[in-house]
Formats: sequence, structure tokens, C-alpha cells
Amino acid sequence: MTTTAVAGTATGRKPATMAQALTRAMRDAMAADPAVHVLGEDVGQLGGVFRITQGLAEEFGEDRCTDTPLAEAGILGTAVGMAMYGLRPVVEMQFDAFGYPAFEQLVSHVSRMRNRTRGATPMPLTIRVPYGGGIGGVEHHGDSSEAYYMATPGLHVLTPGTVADAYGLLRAAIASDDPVVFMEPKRLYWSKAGWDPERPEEVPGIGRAVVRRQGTTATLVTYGPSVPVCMEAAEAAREEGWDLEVVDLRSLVPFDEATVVESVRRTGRAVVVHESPGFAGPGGEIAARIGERCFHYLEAPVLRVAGLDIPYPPPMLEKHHLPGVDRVLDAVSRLQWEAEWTEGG
Amino acid sequence: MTTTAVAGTATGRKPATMAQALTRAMRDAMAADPAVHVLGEDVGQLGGVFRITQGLAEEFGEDRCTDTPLAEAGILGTAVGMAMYGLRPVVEMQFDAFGYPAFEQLVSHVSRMRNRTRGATPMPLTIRVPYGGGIGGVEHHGDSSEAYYMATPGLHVLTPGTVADAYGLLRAAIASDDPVVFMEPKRLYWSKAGWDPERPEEVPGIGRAVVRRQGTTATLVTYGPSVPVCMEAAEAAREEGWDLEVVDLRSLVPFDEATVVESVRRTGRAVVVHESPGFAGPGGEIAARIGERCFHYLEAPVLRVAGLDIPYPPPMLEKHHLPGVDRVLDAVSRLQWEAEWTEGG
Amino acid sequence: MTVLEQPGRAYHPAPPPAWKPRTEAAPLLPDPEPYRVLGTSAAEKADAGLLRELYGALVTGRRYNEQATTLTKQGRLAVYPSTTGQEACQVAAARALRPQDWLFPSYRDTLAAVARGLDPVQALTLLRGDWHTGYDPAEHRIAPLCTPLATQLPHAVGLARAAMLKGDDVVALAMVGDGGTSEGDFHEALNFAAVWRTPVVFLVQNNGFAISVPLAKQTAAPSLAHKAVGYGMPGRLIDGNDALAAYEVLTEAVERARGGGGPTLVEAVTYRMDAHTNADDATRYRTDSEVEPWRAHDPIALLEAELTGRGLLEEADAAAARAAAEELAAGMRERLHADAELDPMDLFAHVYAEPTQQLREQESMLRAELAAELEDGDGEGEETR
Amino acid sequence: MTVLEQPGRAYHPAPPPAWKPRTEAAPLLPDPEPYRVLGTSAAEKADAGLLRELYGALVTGRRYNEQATTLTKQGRLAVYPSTTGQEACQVAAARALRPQDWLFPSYRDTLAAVARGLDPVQALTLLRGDWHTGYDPAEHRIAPLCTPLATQLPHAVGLARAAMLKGDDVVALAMVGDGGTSEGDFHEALNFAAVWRTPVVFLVQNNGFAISVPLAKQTAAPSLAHKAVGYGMPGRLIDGNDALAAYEVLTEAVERARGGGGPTLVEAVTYRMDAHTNADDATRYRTDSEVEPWRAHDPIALLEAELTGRGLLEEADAAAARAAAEELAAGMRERLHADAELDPMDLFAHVYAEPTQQLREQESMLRAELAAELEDGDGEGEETR
Ligand SMILES: Cc1ncc(C[n+]2csc(CCOP(=O)(O)OP(=O)(O)O)c2C)c(N)n1
Ligand SMILES: Cc1ncc(C[n+]2csc(CCOP(=O)(O)OP(=O)(O)O)c2C)c(N)n1
Ligand SMILES: [Mg+2]
Ligand SMILES: [Mg+2]
Repeated sequence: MTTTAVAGTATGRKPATMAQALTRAMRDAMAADPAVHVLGEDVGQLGGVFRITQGLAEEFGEDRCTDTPLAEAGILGTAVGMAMYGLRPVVEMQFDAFGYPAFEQLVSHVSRMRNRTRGATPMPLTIRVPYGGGIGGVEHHGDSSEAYYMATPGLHVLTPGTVADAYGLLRAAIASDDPVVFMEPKRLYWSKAGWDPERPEEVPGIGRAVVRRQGTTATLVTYGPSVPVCMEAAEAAREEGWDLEVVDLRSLVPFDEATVVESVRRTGRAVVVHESPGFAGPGGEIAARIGERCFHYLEAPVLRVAGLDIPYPPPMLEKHHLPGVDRVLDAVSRLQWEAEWTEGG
Repeated sequence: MTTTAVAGTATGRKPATMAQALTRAMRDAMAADPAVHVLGEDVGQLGGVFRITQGLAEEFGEDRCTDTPLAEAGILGTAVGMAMYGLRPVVEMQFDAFGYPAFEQLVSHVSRMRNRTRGATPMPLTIRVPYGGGIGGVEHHGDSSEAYYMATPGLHVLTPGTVADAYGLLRAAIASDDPVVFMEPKRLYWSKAGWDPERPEEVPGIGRAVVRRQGTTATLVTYGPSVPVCMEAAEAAREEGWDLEVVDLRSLVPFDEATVVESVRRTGRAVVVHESPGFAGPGGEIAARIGERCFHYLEAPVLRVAGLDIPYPPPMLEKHHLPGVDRVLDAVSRLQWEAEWTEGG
Repeated sequence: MTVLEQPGRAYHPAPPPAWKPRTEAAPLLPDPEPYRVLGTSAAEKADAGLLRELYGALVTGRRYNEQATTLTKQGRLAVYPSTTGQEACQVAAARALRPQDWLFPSYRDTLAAVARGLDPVQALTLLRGDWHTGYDPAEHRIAPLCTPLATQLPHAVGLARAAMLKGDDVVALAMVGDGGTSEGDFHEALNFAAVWRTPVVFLVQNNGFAISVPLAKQTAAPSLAHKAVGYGMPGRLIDGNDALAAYEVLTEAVERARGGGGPTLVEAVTYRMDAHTNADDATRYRTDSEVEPWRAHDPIALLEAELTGRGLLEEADAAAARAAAEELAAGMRERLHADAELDPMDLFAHVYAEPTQQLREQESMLRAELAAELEDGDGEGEETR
Repeated sequence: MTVLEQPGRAYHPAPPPAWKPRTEAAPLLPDPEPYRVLGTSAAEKADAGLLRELYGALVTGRRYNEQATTLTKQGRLAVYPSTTGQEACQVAAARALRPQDWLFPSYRDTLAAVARGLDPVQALTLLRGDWHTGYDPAEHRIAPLCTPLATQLPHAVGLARAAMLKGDDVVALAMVGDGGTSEGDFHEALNFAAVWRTPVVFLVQNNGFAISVPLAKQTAAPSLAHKAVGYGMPGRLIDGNDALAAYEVLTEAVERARGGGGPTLVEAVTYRMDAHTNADDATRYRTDSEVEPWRAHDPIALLEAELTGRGLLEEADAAAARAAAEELAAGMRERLHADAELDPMDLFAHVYAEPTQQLREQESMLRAELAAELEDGDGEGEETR
């Protein structure tokens, strides 16, 4: 992927990595609104195992950035109570798979409280979930759990694919009056890109996809950790004479159908790319929707390139699981560019 | 729907309702294999809140059909341990939404134990989940949670749409060496149909869809509580001159792609029908797969008729949420039967 | 290098360096017997006005339970979990709180909400089936009735902590059943509360059953109140049918919480006289002989005996209490026999602050369906076909 | 009809009918101070052979920790959570069990598995990163190392119950950290175990920290062992660096469990000398002065002092212990420096007994990819591009 390292330093003032952009987003949100409280395991003095909350306890005190006992349902459950009292909790789940103990609180309360009370009790909660693989983590440290959250009405699901979006989307998430599951692609934490920390205020808003790369012959629809993969694939595809468009969804819920549909109608072909297992994963919804709304524009079936339909593999094998550039290009090559086609069994 | 009430009585010997078929399935499984143990809240003396375990504690003793303390993670977690020691636990989750506290055990252990141990520790567990609405239940008593389970590699997900399948699939689930989430459409519990309790041994096996009704002009793909709805819709559609095929999936995982693809390639049109919310629901996977594998056979986009993208509504409003015959017929009517078509914005 | 390699090094068996108990256990332990006041000399110190007030609330509470049960039989409520026999807990929980405090009821505790002043029709909205919550929680400082057991307990802790951090004088009282104490959320909530010293009172109504499952299959603890010591908070064991004991102990716990003393766990021993709900058949798991002794230990009878024994209750007072109860019941009948007014569009209005595009499309669909039904003249009462 | 309407009815303040404590609380409470044996006269009763055996296991354990840490620095393990300082707990847990018993280790407890006889390479498979579990649990009666905290505890209860129902003489010993006690699964597992009287021993290694979070932010309880009383099981508080105390109390608890006495909760007070894992920087949350006092309370030093003080350890014995430890370390080095042999097709082989059609398709895809890579001659060590 073509990335431009920013001329920022590694200090809080001039974040350059996605991790630093996220820290900065929380810091700015906490400075702007005393209702914003951060809580989770090890978020205080340690600054979180990924150091995303680094410095917050120091700057805002331990009452604003609080180490909790080790219990995810308790963390999210108390955050619900805090939100009922008007606070804006930002909860950190230490890893994707450790969000599962909080699933009942998420589904039965966080997602439903506004609806349950006919709007009287909104849930301005942000739940930060470092997700995905590629960092050599052992079992339970590489899950992509976004399909669960997408299937839960009442939640928003955001995920940045770039450093700039990490800042902007997290600010938007914290500002939202609805609960946001904020999925942080952990293998992009240390990525640097052309984000100007001097102008961090550009917030793309919730529910807006972006065309990351314009193209004419096919659309790659993707998000989060697969954004750089698709960008790289699009570059590589030029050699084959394909001019690929890359749509970064950024927001899985709300889903920006208009941007996706517009792109695919124009290019006539689409590949959906994500790291989460394919079966009943996010790509199902996206491909089905493209199929429905772009039917008469499609020159080929909508294909999906996804993680394998397996539990997240051990570090030494994860490279075989992750959808990489080659698999994306392979899918593109199967988009029936020839007049003659045969359909598989 | 055309149903033939069976000449069975309401006794244990001759079950006639789906509830009774399920009880019979567990009873027969317990009689056949001493490793089969039932556990859950109120499953003992009470026989479960839906009376599905009625008589089992009496016949097999409380050690084989056990009232547990009130803690779903504990129930499923202990069942995991029992399975590690060679038992075949059948766990009852009292209602769909009360399965959520057990989500971590399900995703992190039940679904992964075999894989984790390279096959050394299989999980022959059945998790019975009464699901879906239409019975006037209050909040948390009408969820359709199958999307979560489908998105979890390592689990099988079965759901009967008929009384006969209830028996056969539950026997197959209990016999399976892999964990099965067995989704029981609670509003069909009291349905009666042409099942001969004298010949209950016909087990369709796991992973096989069935064509419930043959037709030529379009395929309805459905499962569980929506099977009778689709059968009724197919009957009603005859008046409009449509001859609809109805595919009952029975098994959501493994997914019987062959049966679905064969049908849709033949009819050229498909509507996927389920009660779970549409967005990122089971229909996404199904429609995407049809779109991919039947692309050149399709005369119209694959449509989905599903529950609304909302938390399950209160009893007095649930009729507006549930996909009924009219919505199915409406979708069928939108399958671009005219030569001219316009595509919605 | 091991010690062995250091010749001459003395061996000082020191205690593990960091060990000290974080708090003394003994003061946290509950009484060995449930605490009672009524019928003892301690009751004589109680304010007569308070006793009469509690009595009136109990009588109204009993009538409320009866009326709700009748309405359910008449099909006006979808389901009703009765608190007949548990009125003392319900009333005491409500009365122990000040206006600024919050109540976190479980699905069974509609009476506590009503005793706190909530309109019964609002309290019963969930059980009637027209919406999930019938009131604005913040307005009444009553959290939504909570069906997933014990999940409301961390909410109470979080809310109390938020108030504490803001410097507000607010206590949260959270109710849970004996069955609910087995859930992980119970454990996590109590632990958070104790570690953070949040102003929360946990009230366990031990009514003997979780649907059909008796307490002996739920716990092997000496009492549920004994769980408190494992969190470092005091446990109190009380006779939950003794309205005065319940009121006293809960009030004390609320006081303690506001004074910065942290949370308290109160187990109120009571009994569920009715079936689990109208849909349940209690004869499947308990005999009438088990229920019988509890009839003699009825919360109303206990308080009434105290009052009459001490000449504090005139027939006129009792009549007034009954009249107030009847008035409440009449209002329930009148208003719950009327059909609920429902707007199907509410289904979409509150999923998010702003509906998604998908929801807007579904809203249009339903609007069109309703319009078509109206045209066909069969809009009302039409079932999903 | 109320009592008031029954003139003349006597008022008998009876206790709540069903009340009796299910068990006496006092015998369940832990000692106020962690139980110690080494350095006291009680230690003199201990079998010298046992002490030497424990000593050897501790020395090997320490060496194992050092070697694993070194291998991690060398990139041969993906991550290593050390038990340096906790060897007495690890060793005692393993030694307290009989061959037919089961060990349920947490992610940190590879040493306990090794002390039970598991090949270190198998024990370290998870942490090396070639597969999730490196052994057949049933063969060794060691459950997979469990990463999601406290989730292994209900497994232990279920397994022990299954064995009990089958009439097998099997005890399960489950290990968890101080942090893990805050999880709901801890609560649910202990409650199930107590209600069902399953033969389980719960060993909490309280090593002072959950990553960076100190015990004081984890609990306000007098001790973690005090949690036992809330489940109706005995709680034992022990010095986790005293190998003999740990061995004695765990053995006793195992005995009790097999005798039908039900579960026990043991809190072993110890200290995590190293950082949480190699990836952690402990200086961010603790000073060296906090760690210092624990160096004097080292489990090996304690036992060594006992042995040498009583003349039970010759230099030859110590040398033999060191030699055995070095042998283990050498084996680890040799075998873990070799590259793991991996079959990518394993990714599909064990998801289900029978792969689904989708998995078979994905298997073909990967097989084709690998074949193509091999053809391109760049198969090995190729990163996902
Ligand atoms: C998490 C969860 N699991 C199961 C249920 C189903 N359920 C409703 S009430 C009940 C029994 C509750 O018993 P208890 O906590 O003692 O309260 P009580 O009904 O006696 O007031 C059960 C199992 C539920 N509501 N929530
Ligand atoms: C359910 C869950 N939540 C979070 C984590 C991440 N995590 C790994 S170890 C750890 C701390 C564990 O502390 P403790 O239980 O005291 O065990 P120790 O590490 O001290 O052995 C945490 C939070 C996890 N593994 N599982
Ligand atoms: Mg109860
Ligand atoms: Mg620890």
C-alpha cells in the first residue's frame, strides 16, 4: 500500500500512528466533554495493553479513566448505568474475543435501551474492540467479531481503515447518542499514513462510506484491516489492465448503500473483501444487497474474499487464513471477463 | 398451510405436536444411550417452561435430567466439562434471549474444542434454543438468534419446520459428534402435522435441505417458523398463476447449497424468507450464495423477506414485524415478471 | 543463585510480604437468623405513623396483586408475575428510598415501582404488551423492569458510581431474586460495587423458588446474605415478611451508602404465594403443605397484629386502607380494560436517534401496508396472515 | 379477608416457616492469616522424601521458567507468561493429583502441566503458536490451557460431575488467577460445584496482579478465600510460596473431594516476579521496592532453608536437582529451536468431524495456492502478501 509517513513525532501532540490517533481522539473528546469517561481492564496506569489509553488517567484522573475489576459483563453493565445517568462511557474490551462475556449486556441492554424506553434513555456508549489477526496473537486474540454486532439492531458498528478515519470516526462514535461498537483493526495500530495531526478535526461522520481509490472496471468493497490489502491489490491489478475502485465502508451499521450501489452500477463488477469468516459474515449482507440493487448492472456474480470458515488459527498458520492480495486478485480474475463462461458445480 | 392432524393421542407414546415429538426424541435418545444427559433451568420436575422435557426426570432420574442453578454460562460450561468426559449433554436454554449469557462458552469453547485439540476432544453437545416470536411473549421472549450461531465456525445449526423433522433432526443432533445449536420455533410447538409416531425413526440427517413443495416459477428458501408461512403463501400464489417451490433448509449449518442452487437454477427466481431481522441476518448469506452460484440463471434479483431491523417488538405489535404471507407474496410479485422493469433508486 | 550457594545465610521465615486482610470479616457476616422486629419489644420504638403508612401500602399492594392477576385472567395483561406474599419487601424497598434515589426493579417488582408512586398502568406496560417500558426512567428514577435476570445489578452500580463521581447524593437500590443470585452478573455487580464503594443497596428477595427450582438446588450457602463477605460488604439477613424489619434495614443500608459506607447486600426471606406467573402451574413442583405455614406468616397479618395488638389501628384506619386499595384497583380495571393506544410506527422511531436508510424503507413498507389494510376496511385486529 | 376481620385471633409471631441455615458458616471461613508450614515445627512431621521431591520440582520449575523466557526472547515462542515466583503453587497443584485426576490450567499454568508430567514442548504448543493445544487432554488428564479467564472452571465442575455420576473416583483441580475471580464464570462454577457437591478443588493463585491491576482494585474482600462461604464450601488461605503448605492443603482438599465432601476454594498468596508476559512492561505499574520483599520469600529459598536447616539436603542432592533441571532446559532448547512441523491442511481437518462443503472448497483453494507457491519456488516462509 502506498502510505505517506506523516511528519509528526511520536508524542501525544502529534500522533502519527493509528494507535496515537485513537489516543488523541479520546483525549480530545475527554477535554471537550466532562461526561466522557473511559473504563476497562488495564486502561489506567498501564494505558491499555495496546497503549491506546496512554496518558488519559494521568491527564484526567483515575475517575475519568478507570481500571475496572476483570469482568467484561460488569464493565459494560456498569457503563450502561453510567450512561443512564448522563455520562458518555467509552469502554475498552481488551481483545475481540474477550468481548463475548459482555454479549448479553450488549444485546439485551446496550442495543435496546433507547427503543425499550421510547427514546427516553439513550445509550451514548462507545465500545472499543481491537479486532482481527495478523499480529501473531495466540488463540482468542485474533477474532473478527463484527458479524455479531452487525446482526444486532440498535448498535452502530464503525471501523477505520486509515489513521485519519481512526481519529475522525472515534470522535464521531463518542459524540453519537447511540451505542457504537468501534472495531479497531489491531494490525493497523502501528500503521502510519498521511494524517495531519495539526488538523485532526476532519470527522467524516457516521454512516458514510468513502471511495478510497477510483476505478472503472470493478469495485472492491471492504473495510478495516482489509483496506490496505485492497489498495495494494488495486495497484497490483493495474499490471493486469484492471482499474479497480476501492470502497472503504468505514461504517458497517449504518450501511452506506448509496455509495456502494453507485460504484458497482458504474463498474458492473464487485468483490467484497473482509477478514471475518465468510460464511454468514458481513460479506453476505453486502453481496446480497449489491445483488438486489445492482442486478441489471452486474456483468458477473458478486464474489466474496474472506477469512476461512474456521476458528481463528494459531499464529504460524494465520497467513493462510487472512485474505491477502493474491486472493483478491484471483477473485477479480474470476469476474467473467471473457464472453464465454462456465459456472462451477 | 395444508396440515394433516395425525391420528396420535397426546400421550408420551404417540406424540402429535412438535413439542411432543421433541420430548419423544430426547426420551428415545436417552433410552438408547446412557451418555445422553439433559440439563437446564426447570427441566426436571417441571418439565421445562414449554414442557419439552416432561417426564424425563421421572423416567431417567434427576441425574440424567437435571435442574441446574440459574446461570446459563454455568450450564453450558459444565456441559462442556461433561462432554470432555464422554457424556452427550443436551442443554436447554429457556428462551432465545437467555442464551446470550452463555455466548462466551459457546463461541470460545463449544465451537472450538474439537479444533483446538486437533480432534482429540469433540463436543457432542446439543443446545436447544426455543426461538422466534408469534406467541405473545414480552421483551426478551421473541428473539431469533440464529445469525449469531451461523457466524460461528464449529457449530452446526439445525431448525425444524415440521413435526417429523423436529423428531428426526433432534435425534440427529444428539447423535452428532459435533455441537449442534438446535433452534426450536416456539410458535410451532403446538402445531400438529402428518407425522406418524409409530414410525419415528426416519431421520433426515444433518445438512440436508428438503423441497417441501415443488414448483416451477420461483423458489422460496426458508426454514423454521417461516416454513408454514411459505407453504401457505405458495398455496395462495396459485391464484395469481405462480407455481412456487418451497425449500426448507432444516440445516443452516452445514448449508445444503446443492439443493438450493438446483432449485433456483431451475426456477430462475428466489425469495429468501425468515423471521430474524434482515440486515446481516441469515438471508444475507443465502441470497449472496444464490447470487454467486446461480448468476446466469436468475431472471430477477434475489429478494429477502425478513423480520424488521428492530429489537423484537412487544406482543401487541409483533404482527407487524413477522414476515407473513402477504409480504412473501408481495416479494414474489416484485420478481420482475414483466419484460420492462425499473430498478428502485 | 540459590540460597544453598550462599553459605551462612540465615533462614528467616518471614510472612508473605504483602499480606494483610483487606477488611475484617466478622462485621460483614449476617445474623444467623433472619432479623425481625414485629412482635418483639423493638417494634414498640417504631413510629406509629410509619407503621400505619406501611400497613396502608401493604393492603394496597395486596389489592394490586389481586387486581393484576384478575386482569391477566381476563386477557388484559400478557403475563403477570405476582408478588402476593412479598408485599413487605416491595413496599419497604420503595419506602426506603428518597426522591432522588433510584430503584432498579426486576421483572417481578412492578409493585415496588407502584409503591414508589408510579402509575400502575405505566408500571404494567411491559406485562400488558403494548411497549417494553411504560415510563421515563429518569423522571421517576425507576429503571426499566428488567427481565434478563441480574443484568440490572451492574446498571445500578454504574448509575450510583456516575452520581457519586458527579458529587450527587443519590443511592441506587437494586432488586433481584434468589435465582438471580446464581448469575454471573450478580457476582460482577457486587464486586464492582464493593471495590468502588458505590452507594448501592442490593436486595435479594428470597422467595424460595426460581420458577420451579427450590432454593436448595440454587445454593448451598448458609444464607444468600453470606455472599456479602466474599465481596467485602456487609450482609444482612432479614425476615422479608416483616415490613418494619425490611424498612429499617433497607433504610439503614441506604443511609450507610449515602454516608460513603459503600454497598450492602440484604437477603429478605419471603415466599412466593402464587405460581411463578399466571402461566405457571405450581402444583407441579410444590405441595400445598409447603405453602401452608407461610399463610400464617403473611406480611399483612404480621403488621396488622402488631398494630391491633398495640391499639394503633382503628377499624376506621383499616377501612380507609381498604378504600384506598379499592380505588387503585378500580383505576386499574377502568384503564386496563380500555384498549391500549398503539402506533406501529413506534417500531422504527426509537431504534436509533436517526433511523437508518433500511429502517426508513421498512417504515414506508409498513405505512403502505397499513394504508392498504385500512382501504380494505379490515385494518383493526387483523392477524398476520 | 384480613386478620383484623377475625376478632379474637391470637398473634403468634412465628419465625419465617422455612428458615434454617443450609450449613454452618464458621467452619467454612478461612484462617485469618495464610497457612504456613515451612519454618514451623509442623514442617518437621513432613516426609523428607516428599520435601526433596518438591524441592527438585521447584528447581526444575524455575529453570523451566527461565528457559521459556529465554526462548521467547529468541523468538521461539510467540509469548510467555512466566510463573517465576509461583513455582510452589504450580508444583503443588500437579503433585496433589493422582493419575486419574484432572488438571484444569489457566493460560499461565504450563508449568503445572509440566510438573504433572507433560512434555514441555507439548505444554508450550499454544505459546509457540503452532497449534492451540499440543496434547490430547484425555490422555494426560490435563484440560487445554485456557485463555478466556475463569471459563475453565465450569468445565472442571462438569467433568467432575460426569465422573461422579459414572461412579469414577476422579477429582478435578482447576486453577485461576486473582483477576479471574472477578469473572461471572468463577461465581457460576463455584456455585454449581457446591450445589452438586462435585469433587473439585479451586486453586486461586493470587499473585497480586491482573496484568497491571493490583489486587486492591480487584476485590475488597477480606481475602479471596472468603468467597467460599458464599457458596457453602470451605475456604482455605495459604502461603502460596510455601510448597509444603500448598501441597498439604491441596492434598487435603483432593481427599475431601474424593470422599464426597464436595469442593474447596484455596487461595494461595504468591507473587508474580516477572512481568505479566514478555510483552509487558511491569515498571509502568509497580516499583522495584514492591517486588523486593518477595525476593526474600522465594519458594525455592524457603524450602531450601528448611531442608538445609534440618540437614536434609546434601550438596549432591542439590546438584542432582540442578542437573535434572538443566536436562529439561536442554531438551526444550533443542526441540524448540527446531522449526515446528505444520500442516496447513489441519486448518480444515478439525473444525467438524466431517468438513462442510464450504470447507472442502476452501481446502481445495488453499491446496492449489500452496501448490502454486511451491511451483514458484517461494513456498516456505512466504508472508501473506
Ligand atoms: C438470564 C435469564 N435466564 C432465564 C430467565 C427465565 N426466567 C424468568 S424468571 C426465572 C426465575 C427467577 O427466579 P428468581 O430470581 O428467584 O426470581 P423470582 O421469579 O422468584 O422473583 C427464570 C429462570 C430470565 N428471565 N433471564
Ligand atoms: C475473559 C478474559 N478477559 C480478558 C483477558 C485478557 N487477560 C489475559 S491475562 C489477564 C490478567 C489475568 O490476571 P489473573 O487472573 O490475576 O491471572 P495472572 O495473569 O495473574 O496469572 C487479562 C486481563 C482474558 N484472557 N480473558
Ligand atoms: Mg425466587
Ligand atoms: Mg494475578
